[in-house]
Amino acid sequence: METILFNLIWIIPLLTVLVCVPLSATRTGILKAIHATSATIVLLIVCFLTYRVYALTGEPANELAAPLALRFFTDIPWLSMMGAHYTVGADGLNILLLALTAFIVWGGVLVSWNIKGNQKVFFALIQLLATSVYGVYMSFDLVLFFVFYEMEALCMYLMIACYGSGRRDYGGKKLTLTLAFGSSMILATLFGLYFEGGVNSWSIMELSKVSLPMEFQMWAFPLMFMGFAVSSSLFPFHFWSPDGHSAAPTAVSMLAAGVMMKMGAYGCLRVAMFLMPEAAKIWLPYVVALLIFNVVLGPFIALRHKDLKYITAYSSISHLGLIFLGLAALTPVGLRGASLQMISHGFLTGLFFATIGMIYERTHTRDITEMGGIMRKMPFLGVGFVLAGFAGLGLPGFSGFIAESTIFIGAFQQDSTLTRIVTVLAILSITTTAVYILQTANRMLHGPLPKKYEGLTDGCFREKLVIVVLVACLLFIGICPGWIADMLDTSIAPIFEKISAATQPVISGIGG
Amino acid sequence: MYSFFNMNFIIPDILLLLFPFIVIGSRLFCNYRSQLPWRIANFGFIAIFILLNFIPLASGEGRFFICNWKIDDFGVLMREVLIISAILGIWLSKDYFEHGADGKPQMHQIAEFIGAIAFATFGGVTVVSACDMLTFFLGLEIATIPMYALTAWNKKDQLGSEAATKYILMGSVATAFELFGFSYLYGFAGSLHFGEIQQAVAAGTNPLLWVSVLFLFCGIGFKLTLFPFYTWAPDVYEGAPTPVTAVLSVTSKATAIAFLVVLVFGPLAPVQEQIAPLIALLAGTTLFVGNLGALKQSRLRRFMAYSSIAQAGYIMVALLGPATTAKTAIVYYLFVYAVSNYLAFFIFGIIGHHREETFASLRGLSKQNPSLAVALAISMFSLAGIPPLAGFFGKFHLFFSGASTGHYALVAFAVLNNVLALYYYIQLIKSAWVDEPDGHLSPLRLTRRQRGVIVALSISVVALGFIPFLSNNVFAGFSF
Amino acid sequence: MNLMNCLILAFLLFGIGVWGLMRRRHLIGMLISIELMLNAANINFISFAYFSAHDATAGALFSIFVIAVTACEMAIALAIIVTMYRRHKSLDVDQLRDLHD
Amino acid sequence: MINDVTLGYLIFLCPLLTFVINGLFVGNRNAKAAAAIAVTLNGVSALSAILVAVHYFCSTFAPQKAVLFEYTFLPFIDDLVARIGMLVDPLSVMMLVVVTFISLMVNIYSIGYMREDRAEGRFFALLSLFSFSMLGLVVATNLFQMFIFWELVGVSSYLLIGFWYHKPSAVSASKQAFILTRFADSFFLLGIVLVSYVVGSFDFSAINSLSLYPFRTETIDLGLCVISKANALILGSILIFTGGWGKSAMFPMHIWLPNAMEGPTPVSSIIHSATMVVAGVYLVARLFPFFAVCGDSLTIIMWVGAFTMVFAAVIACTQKDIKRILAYSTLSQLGYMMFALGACKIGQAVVTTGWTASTFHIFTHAFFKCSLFLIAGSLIHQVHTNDLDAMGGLRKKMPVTYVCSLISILAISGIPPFSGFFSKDEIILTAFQAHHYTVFALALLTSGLTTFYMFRLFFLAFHGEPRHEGVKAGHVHEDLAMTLPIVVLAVPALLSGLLGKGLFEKFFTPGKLHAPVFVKLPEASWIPFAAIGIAVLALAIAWFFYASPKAKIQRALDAENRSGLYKVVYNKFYFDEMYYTVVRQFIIGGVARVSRAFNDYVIEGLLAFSVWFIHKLGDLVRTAQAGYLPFYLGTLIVGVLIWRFFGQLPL
Repeated sequence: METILFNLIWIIPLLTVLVCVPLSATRTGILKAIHATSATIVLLIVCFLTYRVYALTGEPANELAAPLALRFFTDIPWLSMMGAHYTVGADGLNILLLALTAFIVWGGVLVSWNIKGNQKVFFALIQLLATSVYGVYMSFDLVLFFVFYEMEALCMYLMIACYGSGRRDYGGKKLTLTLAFGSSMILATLFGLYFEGGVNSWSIMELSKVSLPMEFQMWAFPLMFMGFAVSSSLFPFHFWSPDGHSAAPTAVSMLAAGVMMKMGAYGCLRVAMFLMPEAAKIWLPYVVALLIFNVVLGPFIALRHKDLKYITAYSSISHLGLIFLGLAALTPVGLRGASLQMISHGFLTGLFFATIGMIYERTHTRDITEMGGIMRKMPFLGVGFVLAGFAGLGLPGFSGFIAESTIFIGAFQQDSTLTRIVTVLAILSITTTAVYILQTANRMLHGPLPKKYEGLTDGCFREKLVIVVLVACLLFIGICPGWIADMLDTSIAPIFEKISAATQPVISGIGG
Repeated sequence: MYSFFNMNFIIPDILLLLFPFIVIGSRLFCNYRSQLPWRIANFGFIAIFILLNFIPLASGEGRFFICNWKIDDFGVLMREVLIISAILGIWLSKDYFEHGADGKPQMHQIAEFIGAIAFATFGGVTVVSACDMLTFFLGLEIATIPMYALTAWNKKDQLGSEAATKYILMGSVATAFELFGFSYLYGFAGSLHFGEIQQAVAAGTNPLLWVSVLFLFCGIGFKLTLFPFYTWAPDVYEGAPTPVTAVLSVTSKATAIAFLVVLVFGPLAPVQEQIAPLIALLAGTTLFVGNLGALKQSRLRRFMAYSSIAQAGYIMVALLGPATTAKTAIVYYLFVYAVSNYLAFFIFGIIGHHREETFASLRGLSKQNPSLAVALAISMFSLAGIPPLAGFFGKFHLFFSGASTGHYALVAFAVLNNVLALYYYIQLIKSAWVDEPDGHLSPLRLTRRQRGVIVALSISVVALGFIPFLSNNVFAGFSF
Repeated sequence: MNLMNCLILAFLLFGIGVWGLMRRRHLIGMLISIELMLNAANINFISFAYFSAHDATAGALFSIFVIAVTACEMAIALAIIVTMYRRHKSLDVDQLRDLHD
Repeated sequence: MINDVTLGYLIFLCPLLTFVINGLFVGNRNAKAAAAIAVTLNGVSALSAILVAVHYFCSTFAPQKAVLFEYTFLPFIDDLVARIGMLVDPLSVMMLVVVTFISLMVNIYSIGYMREDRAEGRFFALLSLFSFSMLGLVVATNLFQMFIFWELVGVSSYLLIGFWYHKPSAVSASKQAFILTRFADSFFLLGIVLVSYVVGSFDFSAINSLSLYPFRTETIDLGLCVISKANALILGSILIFTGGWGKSAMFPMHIWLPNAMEGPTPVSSIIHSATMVVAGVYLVARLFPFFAVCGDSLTIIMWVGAFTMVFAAVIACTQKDIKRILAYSTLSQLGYMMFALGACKIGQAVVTTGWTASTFHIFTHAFFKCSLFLIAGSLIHQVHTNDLDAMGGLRKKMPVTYVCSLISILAISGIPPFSGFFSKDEIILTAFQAHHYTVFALALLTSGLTTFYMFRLFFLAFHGEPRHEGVKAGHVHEDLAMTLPIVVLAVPALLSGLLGKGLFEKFFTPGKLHAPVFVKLPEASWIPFAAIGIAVLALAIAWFFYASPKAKIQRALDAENRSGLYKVVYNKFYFDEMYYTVVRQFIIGGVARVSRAFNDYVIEGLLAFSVWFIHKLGDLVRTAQAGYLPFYLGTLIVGVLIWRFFGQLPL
């Protein structure tokens, strides 16, 4: 029963699209009603399943899915010629990411209520995007995983270029092509994994049981890690995200920054590091060096920007840098911190982009120098933005603080010189984050109100609902993180076992 | 020897051989305006397609008809691809024989047109079922010569005749290369029969063999538009009438790749290792050059020419794999490619009915006719190889076959080129979805046939990919 | 009079064909050069059949077929050239510059 | 102690409840209800705090530590567990009483002060948020909990300073306060991470009870350098102190505190004088045994405190904005507390009297400084300006306020028997006994300065002729809601020293120390008299300049045509300007601009170049496609040659 529900998670959005095909594009009311309902249903299903997974923590899982402890495990032969299966399952890590996705999708549908243009197509594309993201987090078969992973490119360009604002075609192309570039790097290594693994299976669990030849890992790991890192905007592949986010419509920014940028980090952890631990041990200490840009310079760049979405994009870049810091620490605490940061930053940036979109709908500008004092006119949205800001600068009580402190402590456990330096820099750069967030909030919300904004109105019920729910999530994780930490720890344990078991051979030239 | 009764597997081929004569002959019994040839053509092709599906597959070595006409799984599936291509081709061309915008039809003599297409199809069939070089060569010629005629079908069209001239001149040179290659191969093996050639090759090699391989690859490289022999393609694709371009891009490519498959996994199978580098180089250069050429195109058919050049490169990647994998991958990809390509060409045909076929005339399509725009996006993303559309799975099979013998570098290169491909396909989608139309848009008129075909093709492009049983059947064959 | 001489002859013929193809600007001339190349292949077949091949008839047969096939190919080519002549009023390949990027 | 546990919960939950109710439900719709809720619930919390205190000090259990309740918040690895709990020992109990009592007073006061304000509900909500966070901070059982609430008080202070967010000055002041403290906190966090990594625990009990000897041998790689874990701990202690450095606005991170006076006066009185700013001192006091073993970090603390003390006092002598005068005096008093803790170190040994004195001074200072701010607030409420120019002659109009302010000012000046005398005397004594004679001298000097500027304020505000139309016209009255807390606070300002002395000497010790405790202290019974003498002298000078019949008030108030030195002091040594230049020119204009340029030109440039390159290749391919048939035929021939030579066929 629960297994069926679990599989419905990605099927329902697809069905919604099919249901809406015969409807005429003019009947937007019923269209939106259908989409909102389906998003809500999925949200409820996912929340229920998350609870179930939490309740089942520690129970013996399906032994077919060993070494991972997967619930709702489904495994059906799919493309027989290549030995690809339809393999899905849930453990603590991906069910939480699914919950995050469900929340963001739900919010995205609600905030794009009166979007300009052909709404039928837009909502269909949102649902397709949702399908792809759900699929990525659910699937444990590499072909299935990749199919869902690449699907996003199909939706992203159309959504950004047709419904976006500003340099939408440029932004859309930049985003889509860069992501495609990343996923092409992944695809190239996937074949290697299959043929070098030699177990005629694309299943992550099966491949994790064999140890791949070292010389293969040495070139495949960086290729695959970078491929995933592209979509998490790790320096130097971060350039797509500011332009993409600023061009995208609100819902797409929410989805892209909220959940799609996590897909990369998730892939790094679940596929690259899990299947190629030896190479990970050798390469990751060098990857850390790249984070100096993300974590330290990102906030400074945000400081120089005037466009709200650019600021948020660069803050995302710095926050995602922290995820990689946690991954590169290669300690249980660090990995948990990284996963926590994925979830927390999802909600956080979703809230950010949601409020920005609502404010943009009213002010028709995102330039903070033109705004001011709008807190007086729309206190609710203003408070929402400020709370998002606080969560962003890692204020205790919000999830951001939990994730960041976990990452810092975890990364400090890693006793390698470079990691230490970057960790110290990262801890010290929380000040810069505070600077740009407060500067933005003050310029935009405080101070005297310009004449042209006298007529602004506060958020309507729908918008308030979205903000309240997202803030509630942030606070919930921030105030009682214990349970979420348990779920993550149980699902990270096998990955860390594999990594710690990996003996680290000395490769001449790289010199681990 | 076979008794007549269990020789029924040959019936479709015989019908296909007779079929063009029937169609053209039917002209004698009806007047100019009559739909009779068209009806016969539809009936005949569909009947042959259904008959083909009755042939049981997975029968190992395949069966022989007077010892040099072989019909194996690959052959049957290739026949199906060719027939589907022919059917779609004539459906696409039908509108050009009816009254166009200016009240006059754009093309004439539909019966001969269909006959030519049928001959070309039969040529392809001959290639896949040949067991000796002579049949092989004749098949190739039967497949090619009608194409020259088809290219120049519009006698009034200046570009058409220029294209045809370029095509036939270069085609004849390529034929000369092939013949030269064949002659050396004959000299090397002392026989025309593939079986004996294979034994000879297995026995040992000498420069004679390599010269012949070189010339054969160069000759077929022309038909398959490999680097640097692709130069005719853009001009011919642009000059020829749209339906002819579509047929060219599917049927003649299918014939050419079938030629290579038969050659590489037939007589040259023992030396596949040694010619792998050549194949890899051909594949890499071709897909790279094709993608580069397509980057900044403004005319649709020329654009499709470059895109099909790149596709040829992708197909070549599969030739590196072991026989079964490679054949499956190639046949599957040809199905997918035919469907996506024809979908695109149908849409271009509808656009081109009232406007000239350029990117600019696609503008505002999403406003004017959203469903057509969606179909266009589907076909383009499928050609670009974006999941969950069929094109992705087709490419995935190709790369899988290429990677199975460890050519990771080539696969990586091909996959990276996909990004380039995505770029220019997105350019086309942009002009249909994003760009605002400048001035008044002439209305788009879809006949019932067109609408039906477009819906059917769109659905199959979406479905062919991830519906698993289909990929199984492509492998195991449609056995009723 | 041995195999090698014949092969050299064929190769020379082929080379002449290529040379003519490159040098000529007149379509008919180019067609003739192509004919030379094709016949070079024929010579190869016949000489292999005569000297080395154990399946001698096949080579001769092949060359016969080649002659037939080339004939109809040339017929089509000439037809096309005629239609083109109607448009361009010239047979100079340098005139064929309408189709290009 | 189940009873105490419930009381302990009450102490926290009441302010939290106030925050939730006022913030979410009552809001600004019903100001009266908001105020009523705030006062009652804070009253309950204050009452239960006092009950807990009484019960604790009366029990035989007294000076020991106890944990009333503790929850696991976030487990990291084995022993490294973040907990939320309630620690009870003399220090925390004292702080509980102070915080709850003062927050009650301030809530009552705010009823009057914020009466005209639109957003009264928000004000009360944030005020209760602050007291909740402050309470959480003082009862913290471990560094992690401390940091959590440390940040929360920071943010509530930010929100309250910027309460009038339409005033640009207030907004920028709040931003400055938050960012500066945040800057210090980043080092605090780093210190926590470092220390917890070395010690393997966040708990104060663990950190306070460790000695450096086991750590001398092991080393730790800090990236730039490899040092022994003992040195790492010393570094960590300094980093942790940096957090307190910023929060207590020690020099040079002091500038945010005077600017924070842009906030409503009740806020200044509770957050920026009585409670939050002493959090830095509290942190050091809480971790005193740890600091005591950590080499010279106490010495650094001492010098930072001592310098801030003098520096702030000097500036205070010239200011005209009464709230800023009080702010600088707060800085100076914090300096006292800080250096008292630092001065405990004599070589390797430690005297504990300084610790007692410092905590004692926290206690007394809270009351009189809070009441002084409330008084300032009511003055401002009457004359609608902070400027001493506009005041004067308020003695007759506001007699009660006058008396109360006299009490508080005598208290801060250290005149017996007022509370300030006892604590400050202890501090000065410590400095002398610990042989830090320079600091001792500075302390004496500063006590004189303190008396001087406080009485300057006093005389200029209350004596002389009215300089304000409103006062002249006589619509000045004393608001009950605002006067009541002042009066109530005047009582502890008067007596807390006298009564508290015994209590503090009995119970207040930093706990078990690993460093040798220095017991034999030199006798110095003359010090109190010296201190009093200096104070009286300063008072006389103040009287002579500002209150004596032939004092020239106008000239005293005139800041323009003065000597250059006076101007420098009057402009706070131009520290604000320095900060702005550094931030604007160096950070925003320098680092940020460079990093953005790097991103926009280098990275994007490389991207653009690769795109351009690909397009060039495309042009190459298309130029080959010139439609020239001989060229095409040529490609056939060339192709054969290419693959002949590059096709890797074994020819």
